[in-house]
Amino acid sequence: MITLLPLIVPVVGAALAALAGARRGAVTLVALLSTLVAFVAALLLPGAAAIDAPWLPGVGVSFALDPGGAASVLVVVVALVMVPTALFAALSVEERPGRFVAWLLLAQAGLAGIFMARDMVLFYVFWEGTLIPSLLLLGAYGLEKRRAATLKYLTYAVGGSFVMLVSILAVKALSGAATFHVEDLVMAARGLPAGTQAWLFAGLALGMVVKVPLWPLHSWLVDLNEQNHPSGAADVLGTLYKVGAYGFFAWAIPVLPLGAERLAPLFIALGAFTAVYGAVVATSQTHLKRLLAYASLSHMGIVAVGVFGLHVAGLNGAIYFLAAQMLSTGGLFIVTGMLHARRRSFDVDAYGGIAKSAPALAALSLFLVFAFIGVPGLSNFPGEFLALLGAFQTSPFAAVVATLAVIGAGVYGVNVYQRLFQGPAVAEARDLGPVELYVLVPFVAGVLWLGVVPAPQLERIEAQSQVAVLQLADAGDDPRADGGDLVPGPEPELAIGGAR
Amino acid sequence: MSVPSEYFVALSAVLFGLGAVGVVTRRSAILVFLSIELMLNAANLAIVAYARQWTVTGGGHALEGQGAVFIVLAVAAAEVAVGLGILVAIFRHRVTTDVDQLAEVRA
Amino acid sequence: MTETASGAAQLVALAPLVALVGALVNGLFGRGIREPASGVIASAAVAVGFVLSLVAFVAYPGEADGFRFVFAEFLRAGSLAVDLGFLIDQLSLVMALVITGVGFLIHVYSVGYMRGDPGHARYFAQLNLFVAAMLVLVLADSLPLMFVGWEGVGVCSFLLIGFWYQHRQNADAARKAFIVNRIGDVGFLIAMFLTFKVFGSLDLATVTSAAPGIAYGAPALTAIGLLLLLAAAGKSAQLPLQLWLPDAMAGPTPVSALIHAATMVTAGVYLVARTGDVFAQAPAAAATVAWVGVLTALVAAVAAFAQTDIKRILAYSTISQVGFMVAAVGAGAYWAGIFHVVTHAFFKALLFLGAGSVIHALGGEQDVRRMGGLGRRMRVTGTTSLVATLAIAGVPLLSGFFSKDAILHGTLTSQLVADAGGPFLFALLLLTAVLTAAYMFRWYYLVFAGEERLTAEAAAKVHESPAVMTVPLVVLAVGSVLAGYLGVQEFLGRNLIAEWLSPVLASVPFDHLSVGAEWALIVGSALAAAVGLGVGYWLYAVDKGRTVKRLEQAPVAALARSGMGFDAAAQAVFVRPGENVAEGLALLDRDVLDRGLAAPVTAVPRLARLAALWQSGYVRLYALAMLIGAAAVTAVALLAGVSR
Amino acid sequence: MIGFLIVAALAIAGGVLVVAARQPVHAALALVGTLIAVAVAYVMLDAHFLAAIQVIVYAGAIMVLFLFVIMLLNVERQPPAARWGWLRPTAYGVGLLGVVAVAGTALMERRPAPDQATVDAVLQGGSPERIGTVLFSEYLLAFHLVAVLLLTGVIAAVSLVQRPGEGRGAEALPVAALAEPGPREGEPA
Amino acid sequence: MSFPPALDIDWAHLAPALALLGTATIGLLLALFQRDSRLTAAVSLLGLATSFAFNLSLFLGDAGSGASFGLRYLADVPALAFNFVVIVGTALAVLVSYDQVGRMEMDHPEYYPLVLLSALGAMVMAAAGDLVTLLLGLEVLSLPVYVLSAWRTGARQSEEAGMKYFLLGAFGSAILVYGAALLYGASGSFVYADVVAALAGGGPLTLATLGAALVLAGLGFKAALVPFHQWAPDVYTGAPTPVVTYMSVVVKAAAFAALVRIAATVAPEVAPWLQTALAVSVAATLLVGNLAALVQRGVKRMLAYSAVAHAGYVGLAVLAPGHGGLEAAVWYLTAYTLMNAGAFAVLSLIVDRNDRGDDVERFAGLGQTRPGLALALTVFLLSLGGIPPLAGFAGKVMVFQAAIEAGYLWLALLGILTSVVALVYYFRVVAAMYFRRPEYEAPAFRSTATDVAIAAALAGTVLLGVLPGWWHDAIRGAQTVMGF
Repeated sequence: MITLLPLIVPVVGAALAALAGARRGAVTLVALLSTLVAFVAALLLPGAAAIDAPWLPGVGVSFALDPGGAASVLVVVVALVMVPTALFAALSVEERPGRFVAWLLLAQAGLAGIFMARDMVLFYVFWEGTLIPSLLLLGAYGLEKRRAATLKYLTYAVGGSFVMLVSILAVKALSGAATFHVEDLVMAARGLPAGTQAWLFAGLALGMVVKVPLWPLHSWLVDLNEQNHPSGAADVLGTLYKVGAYGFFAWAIPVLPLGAERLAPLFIALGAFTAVYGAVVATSQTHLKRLLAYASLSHMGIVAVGVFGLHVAGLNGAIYFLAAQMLSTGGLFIVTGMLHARRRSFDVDAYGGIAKSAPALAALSLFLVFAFIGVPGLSNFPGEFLALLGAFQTSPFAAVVATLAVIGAGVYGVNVYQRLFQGPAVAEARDLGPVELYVLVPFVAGVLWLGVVPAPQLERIEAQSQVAVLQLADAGDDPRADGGDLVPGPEPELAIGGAR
Repeated sequence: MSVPSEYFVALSAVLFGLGAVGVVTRRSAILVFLSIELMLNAANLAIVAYARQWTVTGGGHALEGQGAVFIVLAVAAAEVAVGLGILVAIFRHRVTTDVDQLAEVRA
Repeated sequence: MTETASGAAQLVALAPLVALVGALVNGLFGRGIREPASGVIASAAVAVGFVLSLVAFVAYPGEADGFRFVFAEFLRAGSLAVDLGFLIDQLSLVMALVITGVGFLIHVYSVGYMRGDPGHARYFAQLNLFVAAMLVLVLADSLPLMFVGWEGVGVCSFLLIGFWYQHRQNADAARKAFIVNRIGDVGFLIAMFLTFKVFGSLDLATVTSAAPGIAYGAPALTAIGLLLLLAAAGKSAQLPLQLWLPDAMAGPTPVSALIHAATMVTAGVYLVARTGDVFAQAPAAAATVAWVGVLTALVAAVAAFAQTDIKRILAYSTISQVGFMVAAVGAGAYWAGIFHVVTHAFFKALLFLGAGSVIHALGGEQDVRRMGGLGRRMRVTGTTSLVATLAIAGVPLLSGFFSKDAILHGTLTSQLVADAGGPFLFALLLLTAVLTAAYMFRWYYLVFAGEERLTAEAAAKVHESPAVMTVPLVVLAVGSVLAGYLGVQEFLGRNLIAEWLSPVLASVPFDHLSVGAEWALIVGSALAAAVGLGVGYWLYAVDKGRTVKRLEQAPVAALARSGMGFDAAAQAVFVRPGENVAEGLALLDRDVLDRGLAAPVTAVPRLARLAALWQSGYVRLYALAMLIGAAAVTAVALLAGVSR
Repeated sequence: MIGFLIVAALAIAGGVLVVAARQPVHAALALVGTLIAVAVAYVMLDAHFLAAIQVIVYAGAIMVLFLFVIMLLNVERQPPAARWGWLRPTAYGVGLLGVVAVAGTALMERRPAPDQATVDAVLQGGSPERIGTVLFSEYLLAFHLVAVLLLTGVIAAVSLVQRPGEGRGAEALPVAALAEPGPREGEPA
Repeated sequence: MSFPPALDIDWAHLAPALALLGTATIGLLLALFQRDSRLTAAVSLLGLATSFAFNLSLFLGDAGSGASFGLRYLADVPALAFNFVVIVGTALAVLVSYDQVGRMEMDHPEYYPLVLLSALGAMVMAAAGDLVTLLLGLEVLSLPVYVLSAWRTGARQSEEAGMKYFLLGAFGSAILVYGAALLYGASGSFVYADVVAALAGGGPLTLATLGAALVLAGLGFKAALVPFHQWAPDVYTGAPTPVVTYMSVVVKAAAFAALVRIAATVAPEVAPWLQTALAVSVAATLLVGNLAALVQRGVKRMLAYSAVAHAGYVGLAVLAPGHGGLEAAVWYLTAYTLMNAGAFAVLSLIVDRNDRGDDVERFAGLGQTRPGLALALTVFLLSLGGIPPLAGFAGKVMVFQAAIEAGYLWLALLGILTSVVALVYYFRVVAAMYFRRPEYEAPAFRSTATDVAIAAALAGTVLLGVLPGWWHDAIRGAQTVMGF
């Protein structure tokens, strides 16, 4: 039952929020209560029981949810992020806040489903179902170019995911698996030859790459963030919804290990390139949200590098990074919303030296920026570090390239902070109000939590990444399953290319 | 030695083809319709021809064909009723049976 | 590893926490804390840390090779296990003592220095945070945790350099420091990745104990060494990443003293010493380290001559002195490097604090050309600065002499770098020692001696600093004199520091010098100081700068003023092309990639219009389409039938 | 065989006229001819009852209805094709292709014709009795459905033509239509 | 076969159809005395309910004994399942028509009886076990629809639709009849089971293939498969919206009911290239339907093309009868009926009394002015686009799964790629409703009956989407299908 709560509570909340409509007080109350309840429910997940009920038995689809593994981390983080986000949205969306919050909450339920689903079609259901709220948020509440952005988002997302759907169906059909349950697929797909696996993997990857996102299929993200509602709450959702890497982690790689090995060089290269590309482009941006978009693209590149290193540390780290960046990136998007509320602009040049008039805002922003750029002790570091470390064990070159993004992160992170908050005080801005402070505190708390005590979460993630690792080990029986080889192994790129 | 049934079928094919060509080439709706009647007749001829052929396996198959022809005839009659009805109803407003005038909804 | 080590030694593990608590108190409740309470809280936190370190130091069984204190698990992935754990051993204790000891004095000093600044609480919070991070750095039992402290001190450095952020150049300096440090951090990160690949662990103890088992000169070890060197170069301002340190003087002077002189910039030295076992097996890497150190020392010393800012001179001096240390650890004389860290912490902190005292007295004046003769009006500052100057110059019997001599000795006798030009290392360092004495004389003379060149308003304000500032000066001066006796060369007495550190440091074979040679070395070292001071005296006190004025016209002088042109080169080679690439990529992303990907998508509607065009509206054409469809099927049927 | 050829020639000639005759009435009359020729073919194929039905119902009743409507609506001579010169040859070409294919298939898979004795024995000349038997046994459901179909057809036709308020005679309508030049219902004014 | 054959007459199998026939008759009689067609509508609904009840009892009963009339009427699981689809689709159309026939000035007493007779034809088609019954069902289905398309005499678009539909429909029927003739020639029977038996015994294969091909072409016309589809967009555009509501779902369902039966029985016995030809047709249908829909401005016409496209999706299932395609087709058509009828029901409220004004612009701001309507249409369109967790998604999964298992991976890929296009044009309407401000006055027409239809379709679309399993399980009894 607890397993279902992260799905049910937000849906109920969404219904209530929609009913509350324009009554801001009621909407705020609903937003706060439902997200808090969902958060508490999410905290209880690790002990909850898995669910496996028939759903469409004739086709082999079951309603299978497992709250363990990476889900127990990701769902909790999503629930945590949604508490301040929904609250902030309820307070700062001028028109029809009820509907805005309702869509946010619906998406929250969808995200929980994505992470918990253990049936591949069910996974797809949540994956795709979450798209609609985020599309509607963009289209109905965005800025003036929102329709073009929506269309682009739709085309990218659906174009990718529909092909993914065919691949999902084909995996079962070609492997002869009895159902779409992950266990069945993993067992049955082992019999598929590497070539078939590679094609199927490529099909899955098309959908997932779009939502990682990786270069060159990333431009929807930039437009999405630029055109979303200025509060930034919708961008937080956009951040949470970058679930492509999770798709690779939980589905594509364990189910199609040979395909993964064959295509890993391509995707790890794309990931490394994306990491550097995003960081470099971010340094030249003056639009706050575009900057964050590119910067977060860079993060996703590192996540992809971690995943496609196909090493246990990299897989753990990538997923941890995925969870962690939800907090830092989400928090920064909320900060942009707060800035916009003060000076009605996302242009960096409209600001300057406002640390003097708004010291608390400056301090918390700086904190989040440091978390964002991966300063150790804060949320992003453990994931980033492990992702790169893991990838390095198998693909040193890609990992080294991706690591260079760390420099770019330093540049854009510090740059944007200084241009906003430091220098001569050319602009005034009021400091954080009490509610705004409460909105940012969960982000800060989360950033510290994930930054200082990552081990429990990492262990839970590893429980799931072991599936992938075991499959990879069986498929390729090379020492990648465990990083503890003392002697440098054979040239890893060759090992990947030489998958049988 | 009687004429092979297939010769009749070939004749029916020719008639059917003529009917089909008529559907495409005739502009008056009523003539289009006439061509369709020709096609139905061709089909009937084929059935009758094969009905004789299927006497080789006994009565069931052969008579099944001739019965079917009877039914197709009825179908043709019903179609005529409805078709001419539509034709007349439309002619009231259009004063033409030119099917090329029926192209306002397109693309 | 003695797990049952004395409980008291573990107390040092609490030191970072205490500092962190201090930082939190000032940081969260800063608005409610007045002066000098903020400074007192911060100083007390560091004082407690010092006491804890001292207790631990005293309680530590000297023969032990360290033990761990684990708070919690940190990172877990596969076979990788990193704890939030401290490695308490001889080396980390020495470093902790220096950090908390010198740190405490600088905190106290800051109470006076920062009086009246509206951001005092923020200042002390950040300073405490720095101490905490620095302690984590030196106490960490694994490379990742060390990296936590490593980046932590970088962040604090960034915050404190840009403390007065409303001035654009301060903020710029902070950014520069951060970004250049990040380049070094990349080296650190990749070094860790490689370390894990080679050793299967990131535990310092595991790595250092496993390193000797790996083939001497293995490429992987060399690579790790070079990457660690990159990290060290970033943090310790070594070539070619030294360019951030002079700019970092934009921060408050006590910050320069603590972070950019006494502690943080020596982290690189600590890192190399800590991983000495790797370098001991990787002679190429070790030699590179040594050469980087030597060249840095030389280049920075030259640059120091041309500076006119009281703090920038010291900054280049710091770079140069850290170069000495790096050369030492590169040559395998780890204890000598650490020894110099300790002595340098005293006299360089003292120099900076003295400079701060002067700046404070002059109301913010930093140009040595508008100083002079201040020693007469600021007796304590002048005297203590003189002690420090003599110490850094390497005048015998003062601390700098001993540590510098140890370094020279080490580079000359190390077998690790003998094949890589060991004697040249020695010679260049000796030359640098001469230069050091000379430019330090210049510094002292221009500020404290000679004629007064003060502006009128500055002259009116000049006063000796309050006791809260001068007492730390005196204490540091005492340290600057005495610290050297910890490391007296063995043939003269007990080398306390070398003995203390020997259980934890890598052992590198050294040539054994005869007593005569030892003496010759000592004399040479002393002579270097003497020559340097003499040259300085002649140039500035006797010649009254006339020769210097002529020399200033030479191109090399301009080069030296600009820090040997590294800044311009970096601008031209990295910064501006980088910016252009970023702009270009952004344009490409928006205008080319985006449109290019959109092209096939926008082609779809065109195709669609074609599909709709077929829908002509004409019944006869529809019928024709049907006919064609049916006829095609029949034709296929016939063909298939015939071919069968 | 000669009989078949004559019948075939007549039927095809009628068919060609249906497709090609300028005058709609001529086309309809040509179809009558074809229908009668087909009826003769039915006789040759031992389907006497069907031949009778063909002549009486089809050539008689249905074609009369057609002719009546053609007269009623005063369908004009088909004007020469103003456009789509390619349409006619294409249609003929495609039609020919289909004819060749179907006829070819039929002839290719030709089976020997049953001897007349068998045919007579089984079909008994396609007598009404035999047809009736099959209609009320095998085609019982179909026979009922034919009833439903005819009912449906009648209702459908009547409902469209005979509407309250529009009950004027068809011949009066052209005038009415011409007297109504304004925008028609359903078009934006 | 002995002659005359022993007949296994079971009128009970015809009960659902007979209920419709009876209701139609009552409706006609009522029309003699009563001018208000609403009463007829109510009676029709009652009749549909009765039919539903009969069908349900048959469905829950022993479906294995569904054959009667010498295998010419097969009241088996798929047929009964299709009956449900027909009944539901017809009921929705009746509800939509309830207020609309008066508003659109097409309130003639024969309207509902004709709809019911047509539905009867659909049921016959679904259950037909031979080509003659099939032809009769087809005609009973079609003749009323031809007339209903032209129902608004005087409205040029409606006239044009009726005439086009009739001419092309008759042409299509003629092709079908000729195909039946050839098939008879090849096998000596019109009954599928006998055809299969004869061909399995080595009949003239090419002739049979040809016959089957022409039969499929004739049915492909009704199902609107390329290249026999061109009538559909024009007729759907021109015919009165309530009528389109009916025919876009029921005619299609009936055509596919017949198609899938032939595909499962006769088609495997003839030359395999026929399957390939069908696949090509399906591929073309997917492409043409979805692409042409993309460039439409009128929502009605867009939905018309989308209906063509959906024929392609069901076509995927028809290609894979042995791999779950049968139940996939039934299921998909169930979902399609609900969502498409729902969409047309909403559309009927938007268009003006002249059945015009369906431009996308008219939908601008509907999310504000008529939020309920907008929400419903959004759900229908997203479901048509295959977005989970709505019915259309589960249907797509089944259909694609069947196609892939039958080896048509390329077709599934093509289908999914065109689905992307589909989603774009569906979403354009959603975008107009929610992302734009109102540009026209909000549509003022309100109808409780239509609202009921919309609500029912909405509930069905969502419920079927969220809980797809029960209905799929119910129709999986198709293994016991007659003649299979």
